[in-house]
Amino acid sequence: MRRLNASLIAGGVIVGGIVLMALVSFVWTPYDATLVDPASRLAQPSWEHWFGTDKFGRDVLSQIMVGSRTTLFVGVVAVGVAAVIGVPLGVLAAMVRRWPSELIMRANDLLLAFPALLLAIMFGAVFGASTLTAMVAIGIASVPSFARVIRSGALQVMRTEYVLAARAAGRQPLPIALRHVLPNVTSLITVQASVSFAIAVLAEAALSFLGYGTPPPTPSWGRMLQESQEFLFTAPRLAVFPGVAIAIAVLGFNLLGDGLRDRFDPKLEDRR
Amino acid sequence: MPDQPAIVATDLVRDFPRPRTSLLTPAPVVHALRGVSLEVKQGERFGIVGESGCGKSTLLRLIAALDRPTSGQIVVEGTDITNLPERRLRFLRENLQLVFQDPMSSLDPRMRVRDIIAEPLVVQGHPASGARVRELLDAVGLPANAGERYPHQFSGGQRQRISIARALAPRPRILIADEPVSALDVSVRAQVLNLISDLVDELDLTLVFVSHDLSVVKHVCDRVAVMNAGQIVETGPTADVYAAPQHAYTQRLVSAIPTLQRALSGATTADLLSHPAAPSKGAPA
Amino acid sequence: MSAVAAPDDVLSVRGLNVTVRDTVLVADVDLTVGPGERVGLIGESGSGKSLTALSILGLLPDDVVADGSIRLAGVGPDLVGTDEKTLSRIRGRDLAMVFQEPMTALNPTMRIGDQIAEVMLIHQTRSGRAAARAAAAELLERVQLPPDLLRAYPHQLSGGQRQRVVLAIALANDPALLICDEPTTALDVTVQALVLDLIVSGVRERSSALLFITHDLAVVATVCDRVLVMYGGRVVESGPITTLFTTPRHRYTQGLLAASNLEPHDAPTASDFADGAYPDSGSGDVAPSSRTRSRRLTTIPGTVPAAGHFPSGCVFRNRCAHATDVCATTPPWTGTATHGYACHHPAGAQDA
Amino acid sequence: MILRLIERTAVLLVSLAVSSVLVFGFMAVLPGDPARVALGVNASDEAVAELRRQFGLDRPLPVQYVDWLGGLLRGDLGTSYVSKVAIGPQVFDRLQVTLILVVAGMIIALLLAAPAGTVMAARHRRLSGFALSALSQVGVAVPAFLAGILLIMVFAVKLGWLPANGWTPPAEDPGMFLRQLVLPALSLGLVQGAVLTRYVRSAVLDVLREDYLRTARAKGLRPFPALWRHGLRNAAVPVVTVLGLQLATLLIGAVVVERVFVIPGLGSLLLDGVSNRDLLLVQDVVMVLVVAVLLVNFLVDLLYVALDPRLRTGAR
Repeated sequence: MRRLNASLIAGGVIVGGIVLMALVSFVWTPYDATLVDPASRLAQPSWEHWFGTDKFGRDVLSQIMVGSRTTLFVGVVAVGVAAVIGVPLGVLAAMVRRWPSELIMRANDLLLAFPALLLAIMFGAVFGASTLTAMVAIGIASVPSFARVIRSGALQVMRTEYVLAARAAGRQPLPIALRHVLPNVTSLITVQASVSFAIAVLAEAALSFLGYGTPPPTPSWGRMLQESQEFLFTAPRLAVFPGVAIAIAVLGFNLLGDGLRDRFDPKLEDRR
Repeated sequence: MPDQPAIVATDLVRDFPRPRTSLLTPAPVVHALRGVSLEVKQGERFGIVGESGCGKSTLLRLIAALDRPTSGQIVVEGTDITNLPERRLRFLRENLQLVFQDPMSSLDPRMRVRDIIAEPLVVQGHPASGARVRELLDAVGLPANAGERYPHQFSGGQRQRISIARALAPRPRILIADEPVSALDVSVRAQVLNLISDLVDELDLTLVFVSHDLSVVKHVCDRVAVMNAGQIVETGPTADVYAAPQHAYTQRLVSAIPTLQRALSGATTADLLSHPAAPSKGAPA
Repeated sequence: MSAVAAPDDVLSVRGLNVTVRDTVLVADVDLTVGPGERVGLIGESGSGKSLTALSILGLLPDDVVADGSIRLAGVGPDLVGTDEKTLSRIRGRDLAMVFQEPMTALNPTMRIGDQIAEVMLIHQTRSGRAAARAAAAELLERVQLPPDLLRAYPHQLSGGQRQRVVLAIALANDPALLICDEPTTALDVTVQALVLDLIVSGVRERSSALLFITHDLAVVATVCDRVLVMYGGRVVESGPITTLFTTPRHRYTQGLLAASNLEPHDAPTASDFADGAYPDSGSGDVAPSSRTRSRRLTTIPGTVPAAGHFPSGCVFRNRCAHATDVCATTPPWTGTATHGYACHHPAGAQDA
Repeated sequence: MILRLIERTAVLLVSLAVSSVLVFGFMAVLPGDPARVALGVNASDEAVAELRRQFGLDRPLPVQYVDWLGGLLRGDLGTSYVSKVAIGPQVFDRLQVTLILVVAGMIIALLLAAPAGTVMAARHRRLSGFALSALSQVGVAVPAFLAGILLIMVFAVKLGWLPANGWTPPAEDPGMFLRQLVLPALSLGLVQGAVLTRYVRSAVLDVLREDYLRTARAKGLRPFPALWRHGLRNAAVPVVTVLGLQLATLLIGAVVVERVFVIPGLGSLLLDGVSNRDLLLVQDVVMVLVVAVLLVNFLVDLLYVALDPRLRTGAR
């Protein structure tokens, strides 16, 4: 369509690259990511260890590769949770009468007062920190933005004359939601999923950094960063590699979201 | 019963509550309709004319049972639909169909044209055969392969044809057209007006045609109701209402319509504001 | 197109082209407006009439480019290619515009009075804030709005009232030329009547010239002295209102007049079409019964192509029943600068 | 307008009430016994029972809730089950630190975002706009704690200009306070600034497309004055909404930055509470954070009304 959409391509390439890296890590990594090798602690990058090794002598590249699985897994589950709750909520809020809709959105707003980090820490305090609590907490915290975006899109659809025509033909609310509203907000869902994914990656990294995310020994970019902190003066590269990995992943999903938005909404095309 | 009227509305009132603006005064109410009564005969071409906010869209929604009146009664083909639940409105959903104003918003952009046209059939459990869709496409002057395409591949006029095909799918007896040509270019408007006229004749439909443009209504309809501020101020044969409006509002409306004939015989903008007793008064103010 | 503009023309546009990337939206438009003259520009969607207006004002969207020549009396340089600084001194003072959509044309967070006064303060046509405010009140009165609206915000006004405020802003500095782009299309017919009358009396009082853009033939006939018909980015015919609307020469003008004629078919303009010169091929109508025969309108077959998809040569030839091979070449302009047409097979000629 | 104020206040109060129930319910009902949690699995039943009695945990939950809420309203946050110290003073000390950090971060973010976003929008078709836009995308992708680590690496480790971490109260040593504030405030501000820049850009782009801006140009205003006089206030309306949400994010985001820079803020108190299994402390800190977020949203709503006359005066 029209012009080359640079954001979409760049975002797609980055996200595709990360997914590929995660897939490859299942069948091959340079070393076992959890293999402790006291002989080569804090090794400089070299032909044997491209990104060097950490304080236990684990290969940093292998950890980054396996860590991408954690990142993607947490992102997929969190976005899944947010979409599964947020999308129906948003569509419902757009289709019901004024006051139930108002109630849904107020509850939604209230949830905004509990950001992902806070929820995850609360969950961690109560259930103990784990990947699962992190994912669920990030997912729930992402519900409000999903519901909000989908509601405003669904409201627009509900105001169209084709929905009026469908009602005049005798369509019931549920089929209208499924046949007309959902297909016309899919673009919004995709964009929001992409943006939420970026936020989930950030939140997972922050949680692991604090020790409330993925517990050891499963590699995680956020925890790698946290472990690197004591070597900031001696081996700063330990912070650089996972840091860059996080930033690139977030950048990729954000660009993908922007690109998709431009693609779906030609009006906004020149916003880049 | 061939003699029973197609639509009878009695004393329709529809109020919309607005959000409160003050603690001391009660929540304001918009009186969209303030007691509207009308009767549309079988096979008639009935026009409703009025400016924005006069309540004509609200009236249409009530007739199509897409909204409920605050009070009053609507009878369609002898059945009181005023408080019928949706599940008992099947006869209405088959016999009364609508064509809307905005060719951009009236077709679901995610559906193929054939699915759009077949939707009313599918909803009512009729077999939505390809043959019927092709027949409908043909009736509105679109090629058979149009069914495979999506709405954005059509021009405004063609989209209105698709809308009309969808409305005709369940073989309705009443067609309600809400400003069907207002968004179209003049050269395309004539085509769509012809199409509606021809189909109404061919299929023996009752037509309710709503427009802000009295000239168009005059061309299409036998009888017209003029609406203003939620009420019908005047009803009568279109030619009479146009030539000799009785109500002050209708007089103002008729005189405000610029026409080529009047302009070419010397009417100025000042004449649009004067009353129609002397339609071509000549000298500029 | 060898016409020479009269030296005292307020506006003189020569060979205007407007393009976006590789698509030509307006081609070779010539247009003059004399002092105090009211000129109409009519056309359907995609005809390029609004772009022509925006070119004159120098407010085309970013990637849309105009070339040719646009001159305004009393202003030195050609408006095409002039720097923003010079243009901004002309806009709002010598050249003013009323846009189509009154609901969004005013700043929602600024009071009406400030918005009217601003245009006088920018160009320093009133000495100081107080004088500008007093003038704003007076301008409001001229468009029949009460002075207490000065303190109101736009959302408190109806569409018609807002359009009158926009008109007051446009007329504030007594411009030499007022351009109105579909100023009443978004308004109800009774409101339209008032706004049209205010526009006409406004320009008449100031002896300003008016360029009035619309798709509505009846409106243009009521408001203007002279009219240009645009189709597919070109001026296809121009002339005095009465002549052009009673004896159109271009086949498009002829078709447009017939299609918009909702009166019973005894009007003179339609007689040309009664013989079925326009087979209504595109509309696929069912056979008309005797009852509707009187109701049938004459139509132009097909639809207006999207921008950039008009045929080469005569832009109307793919919808024209009279088109022949020669129409593949661009028809030359026949007549004078203010009265003529561009058609190989004009109506009223022998072969019609 | 008064009605709106009353409505907003009512929404605030209901939200506060509901969220207090949520926080209390979540901490009190789900995990089981806070006394057991505080003392650990190996504690004797007698010790647990004693603790329960001491802190009134043997009372019915609604009573405990009302007691807790009443305390909150009086500014009394109760006594820690673990350290047996009053929680209130700690929380308010730490809150001050976090607020200083967040406000400093927000000021940096605003100073960065308002001009950068506007320039990006005004020049979005030129190279300079594109370059700024790309830069802001990268900024958005960097989490605050990573920015913190990078800033430490450059300014503390490599250049040695500023301390790598620590916190000194302003009353004690204003110079040191400022020196230690720079890097954490920057790491919060730069990242939030990048996010905010995107919103400012899109709000200004929206405004640039508005008809009234074309009207302003048609009056004879040149592009920049037109945007300045007619655009900025209108663009501010959507940006203010985001600002509210951002402040909320920033309050929580400060938790991580406090960890990076070893700052004794509310975040580190919360984390300490969690690791010490001090459930009442966690409950209090969470509630204080939620109250702060709700208050910010309330203020944003009022700011809205000040910015947009459509919300002040009813339609005709």
